Amino acid sequence: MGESGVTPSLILHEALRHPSTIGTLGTRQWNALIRVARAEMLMATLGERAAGTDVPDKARLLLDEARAAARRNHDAARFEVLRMADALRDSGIPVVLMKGSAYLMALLPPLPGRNIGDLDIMVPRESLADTERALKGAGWLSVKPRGTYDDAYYRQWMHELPPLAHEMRGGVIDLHHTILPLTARLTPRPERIFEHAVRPAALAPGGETDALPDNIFVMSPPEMLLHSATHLAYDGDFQGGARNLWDIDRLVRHFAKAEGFWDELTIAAAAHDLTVPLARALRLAEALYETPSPPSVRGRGDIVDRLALRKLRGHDEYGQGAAPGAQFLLFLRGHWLRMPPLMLARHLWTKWRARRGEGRREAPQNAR
Amino acid sequence: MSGARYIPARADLRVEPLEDLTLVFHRLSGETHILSPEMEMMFSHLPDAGIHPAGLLRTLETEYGAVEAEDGDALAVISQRLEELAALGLVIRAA
Amino acid sequence: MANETETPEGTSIDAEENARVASRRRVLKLGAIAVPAVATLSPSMAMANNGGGAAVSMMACQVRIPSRIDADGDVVPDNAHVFRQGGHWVYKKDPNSKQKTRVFRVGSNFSYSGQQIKDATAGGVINPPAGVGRHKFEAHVRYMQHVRSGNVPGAGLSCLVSLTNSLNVANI
Amino acid sequence: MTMQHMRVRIGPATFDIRSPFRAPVEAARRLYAEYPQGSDDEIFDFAVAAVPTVWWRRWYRRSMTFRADYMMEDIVPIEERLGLLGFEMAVNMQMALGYRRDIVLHAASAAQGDRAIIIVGDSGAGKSTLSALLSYSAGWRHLGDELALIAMDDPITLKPYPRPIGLKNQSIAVMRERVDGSRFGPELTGTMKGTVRHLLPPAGAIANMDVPARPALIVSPHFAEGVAPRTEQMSQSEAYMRLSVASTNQLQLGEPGFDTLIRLVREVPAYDLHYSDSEDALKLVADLWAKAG
Repeated sequence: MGESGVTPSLILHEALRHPSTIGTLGTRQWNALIRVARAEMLMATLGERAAGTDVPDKARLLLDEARAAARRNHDAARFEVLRMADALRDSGIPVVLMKGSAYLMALLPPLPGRNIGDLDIMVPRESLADTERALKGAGWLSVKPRGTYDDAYYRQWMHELPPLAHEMRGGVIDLHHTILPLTARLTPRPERIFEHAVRPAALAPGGETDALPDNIFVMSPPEMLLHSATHLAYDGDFQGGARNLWDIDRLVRHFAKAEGFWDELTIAAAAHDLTVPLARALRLAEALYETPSPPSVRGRGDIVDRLALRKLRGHDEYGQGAAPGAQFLLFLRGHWLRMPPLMLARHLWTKWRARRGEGRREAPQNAR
Repeated sequence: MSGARYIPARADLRVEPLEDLTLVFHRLSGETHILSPEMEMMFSHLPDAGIHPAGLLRTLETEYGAVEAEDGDALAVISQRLEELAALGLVIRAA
Repeated sequence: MANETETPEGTSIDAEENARVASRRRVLKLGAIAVPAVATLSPSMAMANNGGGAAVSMMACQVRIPSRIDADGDVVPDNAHVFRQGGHWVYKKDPNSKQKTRVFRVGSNFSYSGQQIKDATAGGVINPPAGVGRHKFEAHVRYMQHVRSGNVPGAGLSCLVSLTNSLNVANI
Repeated sequence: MTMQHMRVRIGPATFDIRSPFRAPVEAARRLYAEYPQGSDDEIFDFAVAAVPTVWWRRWYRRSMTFRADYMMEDIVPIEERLGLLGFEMAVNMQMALGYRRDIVLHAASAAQGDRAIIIVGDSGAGKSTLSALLSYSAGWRHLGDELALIAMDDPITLKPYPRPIGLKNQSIAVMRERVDGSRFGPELTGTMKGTVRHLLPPAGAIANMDVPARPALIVSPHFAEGVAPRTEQMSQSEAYMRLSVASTNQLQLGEPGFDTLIRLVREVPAYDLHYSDSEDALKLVADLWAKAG
């Protein structure tokens, strides 16, 4: 890899952008590509992108293995959405599917190969208690974080409740009422998201999706993109950034086909006070995947972009991060963005103490 | 609760009776359910068009002569069992 | 679970079988409402378990305890002479020995739910469910450990598996 | 950082093993000397690395942790002298978590001709010992002591995964009486499972590691002091549950995984074995094997 100056991360970004190029990779580059793709949770996505490309047999085996796993994951995620929708069917509460589950139910382009984890949903803040009650009536339980600090912290400061896990299946729902923590200095307007929400079938190519009750929605295209961008730019340290930027790339290329999309996006970004994170996400997506966007929306690069790119491109041939300095600065930045300084100090102190205590209790028997 | 009609989700399921118990694989969730003989018997008597708990009780009474519950009301047990199946996605509850 | 002698075995019962069953005019006896009748093997729980094997949902799990269990967790034979001594029920387990073994008695339909057992053995410490004495519960855990390794037939099948982990931590 | 580095293939999977610590990689090289060594010109399945817990731990009070393709965050740091054990653990974890081409079963297995026995059971139930005895005292071909790979084909086949056998505590002496010392790895004391020593399978098992076998018998050993030897047949649904729960990935393989296990428990009889002595265990297996025809 050293010979061409192409880092393993760049091989991955290039492979996703132009899958036909992987036909020319040497064995050593293949090994590096597989490691980085696994580390970035993009192995199955790569498998879907490279479906028609001629690749070595062993590579095909490993890519197909990942694709099959992602398809199973999609079935299971769809089941969780349907169970949740069933539990909230009679409540009349508008429910907005977020991230992976929205791409899944509206069959949007980030979906193929994308791993879908917990089920993230958003309801109006005043309906949180009713939603929680309805889900608990249908078998979901509050996952009690250890100690009261965490529970209180979630409820007071975060943009979601403590996670709910289903008692039988273990599937987890994260219940949100806005798209950023209340403590963050930006204040998006959740009510606007509910006003503009659309039915999943309205976005799906061909309009064919699972039958969902009338109260299940996804965000409008501009707001779905804004949420993804905010998530990337605000979720701490750009961990998993290659995957999140891939989502953004796919959404942009798909939504921008519609007349007037960039204008709508600009208006929505201003209304939610999210112009800055949107611009950053578009700049980084352009750097990684050549994602097209108007320069006026994208704005100018800064030091955070450079740190983020160092991290996003810094995986070695075993998929390990190789930019510890950038990593630490980004970690601090992530917490700084989300919390006022005094609270941040309190939070880190409490976390640290809890972790130390746990470490002491668990060390001798942690023999898994 | 006994007003609801329950429709078996047979198209989503693969039912495999073993010598002793019956296993049901649910394609969407990937879950494998192991039905007790009592549950299997109720499930296999659900018509494809669906049925109310009271209707299922009548079907079973026709077949067995009498249906009793260990702790009281047979209709309550049947309703409860159908709800268990609905919670797992093995039957669909229709209004 | 329904009593096996009173329920049909197969899944599909054809007309002939129907007629045969109906002609016997058996009474179909359903199990107690509180005892779940499905055990579930779930992939998401397997994942949460981090690859260390699947978990069976604890809610759908019931172990019935025989009415007479001795302190070693063995079933007391029906013909054993059980008598009171020093405030306890005891019997001579080995007829050739003078040693007496304590016997714990429960009603005919006594069972534990998987959740009860899990709660009672959390953290590797025995903490009996309400209403069950410590020695009695320990005897029952020993019994369940035998069941698990196949020494005693006839307990709830679903529990054999789901209990494995809970009982492992109970150092009895 | 200069890395020590090796590649080894075990059954269908090739592992890339590396570390800045010299000793554990050299120990792995010695242990795996008879196995096919992967070449640099080959796409491998999983990478596993032993790295210092903190950078200065490379030199002072050496301890290591592990990085790999699939989640290794929870592994507690290991002293340098136990590094070989860490590699073994990390390699198994990759198969358990990342390998999806076959059903991965936490089980031992062995074959006579093209027919195989699957040995399932909890850790400590006697799987490894029984499989070591079968291959060294009863002439069976060793297929694996820890993970069995069940191909989701028709007919169902078992793919060998003949890793070195991880013997623990008393079973080390049991096998040491029967097998020449040259086939043993170093004695690792004070591990979380007591003393561990690896025993290389007979050379034939390694040479034939690409030859599959068809499952013909499933047993679950239960070693206990003072019990009379006996066997008890499992019902099909019980066998299904035992296998499903012993699998690290079957539930995630969807309908093909379900289908394969259902066929397996319908076609292949399963038994619990109770014994207090290894000769009894071998006799019980021989009887069941004769019966399984």
